[in-house]
Amino acid sequence: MSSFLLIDMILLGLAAVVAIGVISVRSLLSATMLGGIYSLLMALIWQNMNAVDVAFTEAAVGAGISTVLLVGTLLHTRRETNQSPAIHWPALLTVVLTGSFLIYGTVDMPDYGDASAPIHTGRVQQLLGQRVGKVDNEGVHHAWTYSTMAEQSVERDEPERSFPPERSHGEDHGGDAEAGAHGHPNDDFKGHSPNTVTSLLAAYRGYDTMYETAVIFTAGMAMVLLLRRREERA
Amino acid sequence: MGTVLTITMFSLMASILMTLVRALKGPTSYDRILSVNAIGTTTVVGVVVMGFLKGRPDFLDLAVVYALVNFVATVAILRFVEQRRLG
Amino acid sequence: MEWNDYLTGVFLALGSFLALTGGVGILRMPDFYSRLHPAGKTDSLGQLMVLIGLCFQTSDWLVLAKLGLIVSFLMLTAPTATHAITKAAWLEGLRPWQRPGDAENVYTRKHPDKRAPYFSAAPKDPLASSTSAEQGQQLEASDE
Amino acid sequence: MNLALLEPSTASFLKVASLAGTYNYALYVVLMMIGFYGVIAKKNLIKQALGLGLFSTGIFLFYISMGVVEGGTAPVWWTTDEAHLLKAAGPYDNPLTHVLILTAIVVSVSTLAVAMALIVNIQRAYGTIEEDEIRAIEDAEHPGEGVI
Repeated sequence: MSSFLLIDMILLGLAAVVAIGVISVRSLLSATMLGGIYSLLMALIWQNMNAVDVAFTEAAVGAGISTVLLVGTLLHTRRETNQSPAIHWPALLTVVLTGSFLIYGTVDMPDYGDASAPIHTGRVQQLLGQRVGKVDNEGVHHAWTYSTMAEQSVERDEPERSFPPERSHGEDHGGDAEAGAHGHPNDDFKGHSPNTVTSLLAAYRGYDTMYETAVIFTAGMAMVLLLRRREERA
Repeated sequence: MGTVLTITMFSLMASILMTLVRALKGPTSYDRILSVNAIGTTTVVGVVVMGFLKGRPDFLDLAVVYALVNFVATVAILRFVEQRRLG
Repeated sequence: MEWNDYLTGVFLALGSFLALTGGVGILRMPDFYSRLHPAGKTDSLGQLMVLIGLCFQTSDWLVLAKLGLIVSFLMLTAPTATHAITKAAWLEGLRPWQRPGDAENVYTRKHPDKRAPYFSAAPKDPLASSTSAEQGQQLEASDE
Repeated sequence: MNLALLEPSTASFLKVASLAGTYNYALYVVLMMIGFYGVIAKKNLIKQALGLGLFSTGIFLFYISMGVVEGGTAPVWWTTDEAHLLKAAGPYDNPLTHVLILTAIVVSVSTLAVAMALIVNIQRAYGTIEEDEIRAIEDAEHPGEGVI
């Protein structure tokens, strides 16, 4: 077992302990602070899974805004929950049933870190294989691509895809006809950011990002309207 | 070098575990705030160590952001403490 | 192993030791004010040791600059946060634990974790407070 | 033992028994179910919102871990250090899951913000944020109508 897997398991176990604490502790301020610890542990877990962009977002959102929002709510409400029965048996039964069904559903998932999993070899793969976010350090940016990995790990019936030969950065921004001539019709991401997440966010999921902004705007307007109307009445 | 970094990572996680027990047990809210602050600092160091362990130490901006956000969260909780008495 | 690896090893070992002892201290110390000591140690000295040790592992000036930024931020914010927590706790009236038989053992507890933490009825403004003897009587009164 | 040679059901059962390779999915399900328990069992509205956050974090973990490649690095090509350029040429994790989850995290915090605004409003209207107390107040004010 590699040390990364061991670190992953330990961190997930710690996160489970914190989650139980968040749910079971009576003081709401303590629950908020345990939620902060939870998102700090999530940062380590995501760093361990190489998802640095997600860890960034979690830093700003999970540890920062969520804590401030919850503390602001606590200022206007109460500090402790009512004394409730220790275990809510119907809820526990529902949770255990749902959990066992979900675990049964994950049994057929590909193994953790399996390079031949469908997500790494399917249609998405072809989109990702097109030199997303290249850098022009002689030879380095062509040393590895998703498609080559897929070809190494799985034998596919498709003909081998040839990548455009090395060119300078200025030429890459050049005409589409030239790109087509090099035999890569889907090469949309040419000359984009070296961060593939940014490239994908801008190109492949552009509408998604746009409507995400709409969601934030709607949430902000909803908050303003909700909080302001009551003040007028009072 | 990887072994030393791995051992450091494990000791940081053990420190997080012990501080976490204090956060769960903590008789007063101040113990919990202190634990959150200590875990935040340990997490920042853990993010840096993990970056070196992964061989990609160019994501240290993440640790900078966490250092600042942790401070902001602590100050937010302390503002709460100033406005309301805690038990 | 080069010389920088040895240096890194020494610093990382020191940092890990401080982190571990800090964790044990936060877990085992009897009351809030004594827990501040290991927590502050982990916050400042432990992180400093680990980050200085990692400085020898890179030749990239950008990574070094980021490490320096992290060290300076943590050195600024961690003691500030610890101080603010302590001040809030003291102004709230949380009083330190003392051994039975100590000189001014008005706040004595056998083991604070086993019982409710001790809050005195101390006034918010320490300058406006009465003499220590009167305060002691107040504390004893509120102790019941 | 080669799992491919066995009957599909037997192989599946053995995989369930050992959770080989998929242990982390089970852990995510555990995290999700802790959040789910908070949502359905707790009466306090803030606790329910926190449980919702735990549930969504479990889903995020599930997505991100699907994009992990063994021995991979973060899907960022850029680096300034020559020594790390070689490492950066190794296999990359799949960035698509990261992109999906970036959107999901922002949406979840928007949900939390609206939920908090609603909870503050409920506190102002009813003077409590406990579900059963709100129900009792509603029953007293509008007898016979029933609360949803």
